[in-house]
Amino acid sequence: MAELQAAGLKAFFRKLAELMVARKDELTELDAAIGDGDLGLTMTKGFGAVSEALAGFGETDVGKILSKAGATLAAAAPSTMGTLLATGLLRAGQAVLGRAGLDLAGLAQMLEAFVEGISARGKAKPGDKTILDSLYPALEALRGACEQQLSLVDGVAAAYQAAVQGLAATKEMVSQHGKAACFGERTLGRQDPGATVGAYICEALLATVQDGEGLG
Amino acid sequence: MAELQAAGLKAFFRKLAELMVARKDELTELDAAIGDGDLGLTMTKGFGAVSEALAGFGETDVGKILSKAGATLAAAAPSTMGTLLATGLLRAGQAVLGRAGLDLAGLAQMLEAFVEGISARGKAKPGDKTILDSLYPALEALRGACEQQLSLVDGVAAAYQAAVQGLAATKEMVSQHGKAACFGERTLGRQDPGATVGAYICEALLATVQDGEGLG
Amino acid sequence: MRKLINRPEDFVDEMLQGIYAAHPDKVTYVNNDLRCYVRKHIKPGKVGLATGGGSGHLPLFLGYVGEGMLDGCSVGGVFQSPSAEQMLAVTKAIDGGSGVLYIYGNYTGDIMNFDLAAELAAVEGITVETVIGCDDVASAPKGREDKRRGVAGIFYLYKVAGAAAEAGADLAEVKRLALKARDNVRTMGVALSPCVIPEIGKPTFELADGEMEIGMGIHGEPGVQGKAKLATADEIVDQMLAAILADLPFTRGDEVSVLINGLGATPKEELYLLYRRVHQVLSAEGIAVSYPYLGEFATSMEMAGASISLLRLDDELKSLLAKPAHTPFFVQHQL
Amino acid sequence: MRKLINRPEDFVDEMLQGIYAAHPDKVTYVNNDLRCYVRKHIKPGKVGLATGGGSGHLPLFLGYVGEGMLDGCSVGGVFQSPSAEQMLAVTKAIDGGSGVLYIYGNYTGDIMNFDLAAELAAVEGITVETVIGCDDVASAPKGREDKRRGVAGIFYLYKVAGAAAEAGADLAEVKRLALKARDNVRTMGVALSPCVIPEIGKPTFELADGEMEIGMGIHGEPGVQGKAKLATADEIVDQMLAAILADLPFTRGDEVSVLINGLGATPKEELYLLYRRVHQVLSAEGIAVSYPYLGEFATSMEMAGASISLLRLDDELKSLLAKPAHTPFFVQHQL
Ligand SMILES: Nc1ncnc2c1ncn2[C@@H]1O[C@H](COP(=O)(O)OP(=O)(O)O)[C@@H](O)[C@H]1O
Ligand SMILES: Nc1ncnc2c1ncn2[C@@H]1O[C@H](COP(=O)(O)OP(=O)(O)O)[C@@H](O)[C@H]1O
Ligand SMILES: [Mg+2]
Ligand SMILES: [Mg+2]
Ligand SMILES: [Mg+2]
Ligand SMILES: [Mg+2]
Repeated sequence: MAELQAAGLKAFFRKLAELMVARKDELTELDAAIGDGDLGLTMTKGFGAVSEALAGFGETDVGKILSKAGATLAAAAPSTMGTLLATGLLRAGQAVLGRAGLDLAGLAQMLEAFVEGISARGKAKPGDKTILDSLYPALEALRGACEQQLSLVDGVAAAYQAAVQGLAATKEMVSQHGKAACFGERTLGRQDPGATVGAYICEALLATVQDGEGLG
Repeated sequence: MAELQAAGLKAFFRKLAELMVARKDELTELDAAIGDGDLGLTMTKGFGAVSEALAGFGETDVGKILSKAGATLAAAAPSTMGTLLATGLLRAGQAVLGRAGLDLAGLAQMLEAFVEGISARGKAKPGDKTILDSLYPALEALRGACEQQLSLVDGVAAAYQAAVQGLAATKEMVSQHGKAACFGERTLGRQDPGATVGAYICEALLATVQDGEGLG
Repeated sequence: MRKLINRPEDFVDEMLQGIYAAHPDKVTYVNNDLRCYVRKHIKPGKVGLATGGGSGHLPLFLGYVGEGMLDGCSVGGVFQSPSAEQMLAVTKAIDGGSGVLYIYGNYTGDIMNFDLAAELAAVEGITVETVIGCDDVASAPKGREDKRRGVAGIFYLYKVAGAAAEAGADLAEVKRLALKARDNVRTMGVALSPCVIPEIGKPTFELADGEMEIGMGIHGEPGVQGKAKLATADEIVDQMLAAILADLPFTRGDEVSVLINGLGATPKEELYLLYRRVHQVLSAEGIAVSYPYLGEFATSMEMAGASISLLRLDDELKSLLAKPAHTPFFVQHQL
Repeated sequence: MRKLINRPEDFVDEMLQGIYAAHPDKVTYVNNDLRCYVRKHIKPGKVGLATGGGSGHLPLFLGYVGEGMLDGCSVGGVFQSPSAEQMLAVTKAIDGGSGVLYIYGNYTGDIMNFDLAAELAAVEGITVETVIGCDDVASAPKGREDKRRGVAGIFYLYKVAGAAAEAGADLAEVKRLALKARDNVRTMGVALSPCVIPEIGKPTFELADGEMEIGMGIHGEPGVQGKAKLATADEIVDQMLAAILADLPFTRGDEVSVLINGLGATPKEELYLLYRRVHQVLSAEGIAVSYPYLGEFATSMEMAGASISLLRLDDELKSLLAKPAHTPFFVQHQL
């Protein structure tokens, strides 16, 4: 079965960095509406730094690559989203330390640690209108795909679909955390900026496995 | 021959105060263009206070009325223009102290002291683009009218005409004093705000003698 | 954008270079990182006091580093948290062996990073305690103080804890006093104009000429009632004070310190005009004012507006507040 | 108008009421006129120092009344001179028997009124001397210093003369030192936005977003070159410093104090960014900086912009500058 290896993981972070640049204004606007408007800035800066740091990082252990990404992100984008994602990446790195590649089950294991890291640091729960609301559905879809023994591409596609649906559902939620919480009921009808980032992560992952680069 | 008496002098200050209110925006704009834009404010405030102070001032000595007007103006409008006019009024009051009325020669004497007070305090000379450029021509016209033995009304009308011409000529001058001096050549083509006030003074005086109120 | 800057992305570091150039005898940086800002001379044995937060609020946060106040500050990008790594570097540099107290504002990004830094400091054997400023009455209802934003009132936490630490109090005692200040301070703000983050280049929210928003936070977070027509200074003070007084509540016989804080573009003239009304209202309520502070204590760059903070005093807080302080941004003689 | 005020016509008096309410132990007024502002405690025998001028420039002018600086200030309407009557009342109140020195800015309205007041004071037997601040390089060419506007650099005159008077110098000596400070200070300003006089309600000149005017005065008087596209902070500093340095001239080996003054809406962040460049340029020119001052010293209400002043120091000026001062608006420990 196909595996995501070091080159693939690096390609993923590169694609994610490009995606953030392409969607910078969208993130800025979403965060300006119910936050402080810096998300476009922090995400492009943060993942730009990650992608750059990984370019010269000759490591084949996917765990170490994830940890490196987390540490770089923590320093480059110490915002709420940056720190949450960094914590998630550090945990994910721990969870898959020593591996040379991740099959669908490995990806699910990694995503689980990633999401748990974010939960632990942020103390939010699904329904609170945060990044968890796109990532949890993605994680569950990925688990389901494993049970159904789908292919890597189909599994990640299912996760991405779930993330997009979860993201859409944030419009019905009221923000409970961070700067958005001050906006209270006024966050109704608006898509959560952090959950949008969660969906982008799945989107970049899907593009990576579809491309097939770095898949062994 | 007709004389301007206490009631007439008070009527003059009342008319002048009304004129300032009517021309407030014009003065503000003129001073905003080559100064700090407060002339409309200071002149309405200053002559409003003078007119109010004189309303309850039961004095028949025209010299004392002028001094009272000067002291009131000094306290109520301590701007360049206010202080210059106040100094002029105090000198004018000294010059005609003890008189019950002013004929054309008396008016000329008063205006001479008024203009000299302004010159002494401000150290400007004709051509410097100041209030002197409307008041000096008015003074000279009044002196000429005395020599020609014109009537009070005709004499003051001649003074007013000269003031208006002097005012128009300020457009060709470059400001040498006060805040306007910083604007240098850029004051060319613009009418001097202070000279405008000088012309208004003559205008109010003409309206007063034409009205005939307080003339004995 | 009406700003005196070079490249927007250099804004924070060039500002820091200016500060280090102007005050080389008072402050410096560690870890080879301009954003790890510390006092030049660390007193051995003294409890270390650290803060940190986004840039764009001067004199908040780094401006309170100095004699009688704080020892170090990690400096973030504009309106962004500094990193846990930077906080850790500052913590290590200012630890005089008696532990370090973190005092910072209640913002998710900062909390996450300071928590991470504290975990890492513990690994290095440094005891860290935390007190989070949450004085903004407008940001959450009474009973949910833990959800409230930290704004200008944090000045009092710095001043009180700083004076105690300077006098030799231990970590537990300094923390107790910082908590006491935190529990007794309340703030309300009003904004009259937005501000512009240099790297964004346009305002992230609009406030038209003639509008105001009472309760707005220092990053443009919304207030309780949304935008409204600009009222008179007296009406605004009355409305803000009513919310503050009811919240603690402050009552007849209380003694308070008042802090009138300009958000950036508001002239001192207007701050004194606000104080005039505050003084009238408090006098009428039978509340005595000691040690009023007026000026810019926590800004949002060029935002127009102001905040009012009240600290309820007792003898202990009062004597700590009165102690001298001397930083590049804040000087106070013994009161 | 984005202002926290009540009725525009009450702006000045309500501001003063706020100041007297906040600092009752330090300042008061005489002649039953809020605008006759004096120190609470007048030292017998000390030379009295008085200033005065229009409102809208806080901390200029009244903010420098206090220990180690001035004794009294007559307060005018916004951008308007106080009256000779008010100046006289202040003069009489602060005369400790050793004469009074007037220090104020070079504006026609003020000069006329102060001259009138000095004539009247002489009648009352009070010796008055006058020193007029005229530091603004942009307002008239070299050789016509007497035509130059007084701006932020007047702070140095107050500080130096105030320290000398506090130390017991006589009137001639205090005047000599004020003149020495005046002769050694030069300033250039840059404006990025207009300001609004409350009673007028709209700006008296326009400066669009993205424009600047180098050399503009603190009432919006024009600069030397008119409006221009907003340049970078470094370019602006280079241009302003070039004019200042050439004017005195300041040369290699000189020691200076630098004052970076915000005009009202300019954040402290930007002032430090300017200082960074000033420090670089002066270092390159071989000019040493002692005692930099950064903050708001002479404002135009909510105008955006800044000014740079340089005072050339000698031992005498330096030691007077270093002396402590303590007013409600300016606090300095011994440097
Ligand atoms: N406690 C939390 N747990 C998980 N996600 C959170 C939490 N608080 C905020 N978020 C997410 O962070 C997003 C905002 O991120 P960011 O712009 O980095 O915040 P800030 O600018 O306040 O630091 C929100 O849209 C939300 O999805
Ligand atoms: N030295 C002077 N002598 C006579 N008139 C003067 C002098 N300086 C200025 N002025 C007049 O004063 C007018 C401006 O008055 P005003 O607005 O009161 O000045 P400011 O606002 O600067 O105090 C100018 O238009 C000019 O006519
Ligand atoms: Mg944000
Ligand atoms: Mg004027
Ligand atoms: Mg942020
Ligand atoms: Mg004026």
